[in-house]
Amino acid sequence: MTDIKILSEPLNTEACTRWVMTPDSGGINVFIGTVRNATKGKPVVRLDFEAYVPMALKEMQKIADEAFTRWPLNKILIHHRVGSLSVLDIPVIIAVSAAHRAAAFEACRYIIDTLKQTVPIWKKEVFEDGEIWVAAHP
Amino acid sequence: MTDIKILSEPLNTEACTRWVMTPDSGGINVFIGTVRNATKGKPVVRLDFEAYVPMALKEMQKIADEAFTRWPLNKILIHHRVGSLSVLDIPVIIAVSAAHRAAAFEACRYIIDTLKQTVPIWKKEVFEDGEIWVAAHP
Amino acid sequence: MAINILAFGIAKEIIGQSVVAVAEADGMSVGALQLLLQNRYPALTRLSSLAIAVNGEYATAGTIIHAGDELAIIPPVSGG
Amino acid sequence: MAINILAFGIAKEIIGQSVVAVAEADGMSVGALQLLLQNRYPALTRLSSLAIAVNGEYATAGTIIHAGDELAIIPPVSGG
Repeated sequence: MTDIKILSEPLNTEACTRWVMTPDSGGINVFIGTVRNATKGKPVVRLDFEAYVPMALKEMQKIADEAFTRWPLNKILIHHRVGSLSVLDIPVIIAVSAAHRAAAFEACRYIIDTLKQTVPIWKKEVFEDGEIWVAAHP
Repeated sequence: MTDIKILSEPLNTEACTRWVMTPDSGGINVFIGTVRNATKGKPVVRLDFEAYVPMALKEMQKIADEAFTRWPLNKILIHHRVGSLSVLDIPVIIAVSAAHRAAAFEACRYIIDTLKQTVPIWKKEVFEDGEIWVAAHP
Repeated sequence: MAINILAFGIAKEIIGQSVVAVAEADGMSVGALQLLLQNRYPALTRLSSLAIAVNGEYATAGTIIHAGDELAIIPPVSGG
Repeated sequence: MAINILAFGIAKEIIGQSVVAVAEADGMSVGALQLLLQNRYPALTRLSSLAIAVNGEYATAGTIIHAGDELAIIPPVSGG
């Protein structure tokens, strides 16, 4: 079962974690992305996230489907936030439950790594003296 | 910085997650152990955990110290519960924050794997028709 | 009939708006559309990558575009 | 002087109490203590492992026990 959402409100770690828990799960792995105060030593004022929402949801669903074929999992949750985020805000939460912890760890890592490569979501880092779309240029 | 505890009250996922967040962290990985409803197909009524508390705390601190030498991490939290736990209860929460996600994932996995091998905590699985100390016999 | 193409992230900034109309897109291949866009907006050639999505799926260069398709310009993604 | 040894988990169940007194432990090696305990409680020999902690640290077989040490019998751990 999956819960995949793009939200403009703050993400809720506790609710996400609770949602993936099932009586037949022994291990839950959760990845929480947080906005860091600096990039390569340069202070970050905020991050602006935008998404091509219908396609981003489809791509996230594909990643979850692939994870279910690769590992014996119970539930997968992927919540991604859009809009303007400050330091310590949470852009992404991925939570995975499984009977055994190895599958939960590996699938969670696979999901965040793949999300960063394929899901049409973009972030702009805003500094005191300018801004940059992350990964846009070689 | 570490927060290492053995507790007899329910563990708090939200508080644990919040504690490891720091402004210079970009990724947090959290492992949550949960009591599964069956072992090898046999329904589990409850798990009873006991610890040699002072030694367990020392061994958990050693694991955290080792993780800090192996990966660039910001904070490590290890909370383990003792007493009688039911299905869906949480025996253990491990939370790790780092500037980059790879370190957080790898350290969190290392900590739970090593905890299960070295920390003097024991669990007894209680079934309808008997009980067994996990891993006690070959 | 012109086809509207959605633009996101830095592509939106380069183009200056979130939708760009391409008059000759119907029947064109995705590869040809990419060249046309790069010609019209040379700053797009400096991106690490430039994908086109057709109806919410990544399209290959040979994909033929039809009127009614939802098209989008996908600059390098950076979610998470 | 007898030394008290803490027992946990299945070791506590085998011994029947959470503390066992060993009269001759002072000056004994950890390896000798393990043999003594296995002799006194043969069910301990059927465990996957049996460690002894001295003052809250895993001890090797050659470690010498002194009066005043905190000793503990550590059957196979299963936390997490």
